[in-house]
Amino acid sequence: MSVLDDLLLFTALASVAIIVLRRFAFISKFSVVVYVLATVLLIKMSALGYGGEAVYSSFTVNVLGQVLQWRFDALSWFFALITLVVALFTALFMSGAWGDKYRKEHSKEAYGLLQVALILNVLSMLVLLASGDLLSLFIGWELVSWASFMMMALNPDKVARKAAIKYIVYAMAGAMAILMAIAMTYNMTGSLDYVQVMQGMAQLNNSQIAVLVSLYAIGFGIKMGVIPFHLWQATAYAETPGAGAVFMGAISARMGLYALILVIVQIIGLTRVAAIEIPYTFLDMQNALAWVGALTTIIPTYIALKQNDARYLLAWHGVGQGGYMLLGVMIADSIGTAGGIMHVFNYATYQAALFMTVTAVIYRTGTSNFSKLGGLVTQMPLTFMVMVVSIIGLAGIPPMNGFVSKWLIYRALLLDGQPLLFVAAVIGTLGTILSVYKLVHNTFLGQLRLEHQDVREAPLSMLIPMLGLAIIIFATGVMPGVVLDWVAAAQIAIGIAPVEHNLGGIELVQGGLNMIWVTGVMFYGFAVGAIIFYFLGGKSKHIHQYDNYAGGHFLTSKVRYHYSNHFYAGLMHLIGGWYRNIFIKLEYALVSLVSFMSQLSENFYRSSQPAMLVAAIVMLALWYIMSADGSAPVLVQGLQGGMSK
Amino acid sequence: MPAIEVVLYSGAIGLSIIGLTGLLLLNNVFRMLLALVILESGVNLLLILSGFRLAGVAPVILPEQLSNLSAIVMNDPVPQALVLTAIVIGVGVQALGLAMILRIKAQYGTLNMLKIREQLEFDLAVQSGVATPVSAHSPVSLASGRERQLSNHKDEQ
Amino acid sequence: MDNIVLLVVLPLLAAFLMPVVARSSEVVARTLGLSVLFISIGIILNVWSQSGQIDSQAVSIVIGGFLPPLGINFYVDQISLFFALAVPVMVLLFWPWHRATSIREYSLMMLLTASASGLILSGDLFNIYVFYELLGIASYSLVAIQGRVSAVAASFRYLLMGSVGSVMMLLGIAIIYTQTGTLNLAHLSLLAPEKLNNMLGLASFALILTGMGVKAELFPVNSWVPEVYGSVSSNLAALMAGLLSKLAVIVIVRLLILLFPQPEALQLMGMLGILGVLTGELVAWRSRDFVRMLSFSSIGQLGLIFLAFSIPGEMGMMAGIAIALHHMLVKPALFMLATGWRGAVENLSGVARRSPFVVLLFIVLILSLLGIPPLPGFWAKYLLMVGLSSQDGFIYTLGMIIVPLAMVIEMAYLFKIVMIMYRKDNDEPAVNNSNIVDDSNIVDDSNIKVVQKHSKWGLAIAASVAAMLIAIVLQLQPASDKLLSLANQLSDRNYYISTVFPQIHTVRMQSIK
Amino acid sequence: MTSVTELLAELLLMPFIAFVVGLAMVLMYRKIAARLQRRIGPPLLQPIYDIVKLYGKETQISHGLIHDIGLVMAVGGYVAAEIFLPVPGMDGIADKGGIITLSYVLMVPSLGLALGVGQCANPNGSIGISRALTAMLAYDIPFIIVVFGVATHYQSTSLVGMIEYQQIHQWGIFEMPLLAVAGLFALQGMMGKQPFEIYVAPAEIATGPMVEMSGKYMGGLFVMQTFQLYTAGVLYTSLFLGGGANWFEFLVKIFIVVAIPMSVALVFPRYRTEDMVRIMWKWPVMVALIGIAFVL
Repeated sequence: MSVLDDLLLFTALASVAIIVLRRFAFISKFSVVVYVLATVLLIKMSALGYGGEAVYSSFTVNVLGQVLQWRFDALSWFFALITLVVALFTALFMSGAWGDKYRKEHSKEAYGLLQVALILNVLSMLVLLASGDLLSLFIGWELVSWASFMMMALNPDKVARKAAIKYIVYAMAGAMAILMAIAMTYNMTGSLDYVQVMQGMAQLNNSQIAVLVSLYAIGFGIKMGVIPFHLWQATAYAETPGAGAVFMGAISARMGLYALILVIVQIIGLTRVAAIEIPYTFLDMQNALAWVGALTTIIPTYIALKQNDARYLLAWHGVGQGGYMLLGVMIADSIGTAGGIMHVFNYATYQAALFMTVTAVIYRTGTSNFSKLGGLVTQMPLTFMVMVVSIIGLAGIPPMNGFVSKWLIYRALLLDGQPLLFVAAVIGTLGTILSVYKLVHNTFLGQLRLEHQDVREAPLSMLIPMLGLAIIIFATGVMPGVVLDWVAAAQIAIGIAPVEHNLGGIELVQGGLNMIWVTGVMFYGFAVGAIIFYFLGGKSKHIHQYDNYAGGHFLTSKVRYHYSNHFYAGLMHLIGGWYRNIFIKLEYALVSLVSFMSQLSENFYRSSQPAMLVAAIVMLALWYIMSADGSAPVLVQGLQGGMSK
Repeated sequence: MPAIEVVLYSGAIGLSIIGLTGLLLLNNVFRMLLALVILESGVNLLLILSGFRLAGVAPVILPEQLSNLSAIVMNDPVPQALVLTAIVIGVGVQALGLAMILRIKAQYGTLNMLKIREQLEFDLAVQSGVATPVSAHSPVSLASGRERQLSNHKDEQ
Repeated sequence: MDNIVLLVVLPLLAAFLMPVVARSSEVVARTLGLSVLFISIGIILNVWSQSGQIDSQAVSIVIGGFLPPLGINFYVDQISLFFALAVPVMVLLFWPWHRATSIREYSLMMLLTASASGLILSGDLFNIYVFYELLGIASYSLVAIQGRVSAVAASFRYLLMGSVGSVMMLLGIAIIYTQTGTLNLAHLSLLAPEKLNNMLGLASFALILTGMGVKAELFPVNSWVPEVYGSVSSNLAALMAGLLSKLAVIVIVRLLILLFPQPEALQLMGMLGILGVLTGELVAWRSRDFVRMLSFSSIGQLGLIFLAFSIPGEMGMMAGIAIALHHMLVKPALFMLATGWRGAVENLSGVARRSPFVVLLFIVLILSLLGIPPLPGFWAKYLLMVGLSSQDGFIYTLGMIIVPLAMVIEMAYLFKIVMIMYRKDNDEPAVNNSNIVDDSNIVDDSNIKVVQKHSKWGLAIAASVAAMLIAIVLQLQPASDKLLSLANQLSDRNYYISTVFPQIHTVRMQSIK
Repeated sequence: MTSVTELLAELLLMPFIAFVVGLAMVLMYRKIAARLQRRIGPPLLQPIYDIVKLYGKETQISHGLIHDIGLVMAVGGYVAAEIFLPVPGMDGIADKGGIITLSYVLMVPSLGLALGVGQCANPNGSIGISRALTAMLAYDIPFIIVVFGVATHYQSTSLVGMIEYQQIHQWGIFEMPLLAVAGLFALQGMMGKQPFEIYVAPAEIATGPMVEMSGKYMGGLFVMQTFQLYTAGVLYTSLFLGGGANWFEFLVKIFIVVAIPMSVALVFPRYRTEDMVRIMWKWPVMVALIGIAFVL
């Protein structure tokens, strides 16, 4: 029994236990303990994070001539760590007040099912991460898809249900693309074992690689929600019940990135991908994928800008941030890949924290609609603080961790000489800044609504995980070396030169980054600013939140006095016309096409005269036979010969 | 090929074509059944002909013929057996079909294949609750001609 | 071993005896039918247990004392024995218990059993034709006997199509006979590479495919499927979709392997399979009625099977058998669930709360149908995909593209139902369901009730199928070995020939002409 | 390696120098404005008087903690930025950041101001912030393209490295004239000068971020403005004008750099937000992209 066996077995048993015990009140505490123990088991494998040997599971299955096996390497360990930590925080978050309210509002069963969905998601993700060959990868992949579907389907709302079904259709399409690719891989390389496939890839020609890469990229890309498969994700994640959204938003879609790194970077190898020229463009395939990543950062981010609901805004950002990861990985040098992989960790922390803050706001106010919020900072200061920390991370502004990974990506793009991609990434970041400000402004700043006067700070059980995550965001921002260690180990595992780093960041001859210094200087600056502000000049007078004036008139609190609707009016004047819902229309067109084909087929079945069909098939067969090699005369002769015998 | 064989073959093929054409073009179910009968006859004839020898005798070997077996031209018995079975089965199926036609005529009041199909589809839709049953009092345009049939249908129940 | 023949004889006898006996004693007649089925099962189990070598050694049973190719024979190998077992078992499972009035139906069921067993065991084309026709008559009548006039109309359309099909099949057999002068499969198989490996052989295959394809729900001779399944009881639909279609497929595949070595034959079948998958799944996607959806999904699945069998080599054979067996398990189970869920899918709103267990069962079944790992359906689909991708050629590439698309469409409509089942906001059926006729009262047209309850028997079948699926997952390795040996035996021509003609080298094959 | 005392000196001195120089720039701006409008202009110490006056005001309305913290962030962010900007003789810490870090540190003041103004709960302030952020989106894109071109050209993201390169070879403005022009354009927006000062909107105080800023809050913003001018000047000088070998050269350069946008600003009216975005995304971006094509 290896530690990996322990981990998988433990999680599987825990899933069973949680399924059985789901209706009991202690289930929330129980699940927290489960995730703690699972994390401990994972930490027992922590040698992986520092360049240790891969851990193999002793459990294998022989089926149809394939040996299914499971193993953990540094990359899997890194992703598993994120998964378990996020799951732990989610479980903590839902164990207290939030869970009680959810139980009351829905039912014990509903809460139990949420716990079940969470553990099943974790289990399936671990199985996916542990996969040791393409077939077990596919099995894990499908398990993850369906576990996610279960999580999404827990919300009985109509919108949520529609989103869930849309998700699962997309996921199925992706899975089918992967299955196609796996079948082709098997026939081309004669094996599905990673090592043997890797060797087999060397013998393939470029067009074969191109087909494989496109299919894998489509399959994994759908899960990541990259352009043009981004439509399902935001609604599905946003509509997942509160704590579920924390988990889903933070890590679920990243499984796509894991598989993509594993298959396209590690197994196929980016040098092969880069060797494929795409006809009629100046791009090679690697660049094309990088561009997909870049577009994924831009388009969903600007869709997020238009959202009027905090959950949707965050979920759309989730889609957009996935683009950075893809972009980073596709730069294919050690810095860019490090940035892409590290962004998974950073993103998971701040996205989880952000969803938690929004869930806390919903918990207290009952809504996440921007038009119905505002001014909550006085009521929920700690939640606000967590949100600010997280949005600084999300926007990629120092000193939070999001900056480090983005810096790495920018730096790699600079070194690589990719101006347009660089600009695209920056456009994405700027859009992020705009929309996160909208998020924090419309929720916490501005005028407090009258009905929210009695709102209190989020309960402690929700605050603790939120603050914990905020601390992680800041700490890994100041000391990115901690995460970069793991990232470097993962890079070795996928066959890329590890990034040269130290505790504070990376050292480069042509301009490095030392976050400890950056943070130090920034806080020094703030200190100077604070001295200038607090110790100079007269004492300021704090006035009540409602003490406002407009055009010389003092206002009462009853007057709505909060600028939240159509927030970026000026910008929208200009770019509003660019939102053409092209992808929605494309999707609709596709559905219409299927519908049209379906009607066509239905008409065939409906209007068919039996004899006509038989005649048709006979004629078809005869025509086919005759046209096969132009042997109509042969047929006639054969008939005559046969008859005259 | 002797002239008589040509005639026979053309007859068989002609019958098949008549049958197939009838099945394709006719709408009356009874006529369709008849066309099927003709088609079957054509094919059966074709089958018989495949084992037919112009100067052949019945495939029975008499003791006196044992000496010069190769000199005798015999008709092939296997196709005949096959056709015999086919005819029997064909008759059975045709009888079954005829019985069904009677029942259909009694219930739907029509022998037109298109109308039967339309009514069948409608019935299935009504049974499954996808379509609403047409009331005898609904406007003719809505019922699109089914109204009469349906009321017949109801009356018979 | 020789009492395998009883599998055909006893039910046939019972079929004719039952109406006669029923005149004196109905109870005896009823027990007669059931006991024959039990005896059949007993015989096969006996054969299976006695001759453990059936796994490795097929047997040819000569009937009437004449040796093939002159005499007729039954060919018993793993797959035919399996199907011969499946016939009485499934007939028993879907026995029309509730229709106490009709001894005729029992008799027809026996006829169906006899002809189905005969079809799968027969070793010559002539008997295959005869049993196929008998099977046709039995099934037309069974459909027509369902009571409602819509069933009669559907049955008539089925009959018309089936008869034209069998005429075509007869024509195909005639061509083969003129070319080779024999109808024994083993003998034909010996002669085929020489005499049937031409355009004429291909034409005869096309004709036979058309004829058999009617039962096998082959595109485009399958337009009867939705009408018939929609108008008959779920039991019969389950039997037809689950068993009869597979029987026809297996016979077609056997003929294909033994008689038609042309790659064009495979391609023709593959093309029709692809069209079947595509049209079936597309129409199912638009269907608003549960049974109709299942019917079209069945057409799609049969298309998959044809496509799988059209892949040359062992992989295709394995894929075909796997999908066929899997569908044979799952589709009847789904039809059994349809006993309580007939009618518009909109009416299923909120059933998940009323019967969560059944819905869970349904989800397991459709997940396997869709091929979600690690359920057995996935392995079948995996084999299909690997097989398809191993072949060059337009049809296989097209299949490679169409099959995943069809799966996505299938997923979409199946899960649309699941979501409707879990709907909470609208527990009232959206569509007027006063027209839904319960299965159990199907005899009387006027007896219209709103009953949405599953028969316990049907639920038990569905549950045991789901349990079997999970058991297969736990026993993947033995299952895949078994599949491999089935495929090997089915695809080996020489093995067939040497089984029927053990003295192949000594006996001089003399042509009748 | 810099010693501790040097570091301390840098930390203390650099912001202070920036403040003093920035004050002078403010004075210069007002003098230029006065000259153009045929006035005499304010006396030498007027900028410092203004700040002292504002700090000394009696009415200082705070709308809450975030209002204060926002201002601290705004000023503090610039203070940090000054330390990352190399000046003659003091570039020990500048090495730790680099141009990318600096561009992002420069967003901190905007964010701080935005948070502070948001807390004021005045929709006019929020409108101003929405415009300010939009403006940032507008000028940052050409700016970042310029940064990219420059960094690619010098093969470094370190400002210190860039200056060294220029002092050895040639000034960036001669090697990359197009990028320099685009950079100047972006600078105009970055400084919030006409025609790109819609978000400040000094003419209609009711719709700017400053609407709720009184007393030392306004004073803080004045301080911030001095830093802003200084930052813009030094940044551009470092990128294109070879920094400064000595303080005299350095100061001359940064004053000239700042004087150009100021002079431009005084003869232009104001663009609407969307017009600003449009013009920023059109001309400077185009010029910068052509410039990059030359660099690559």
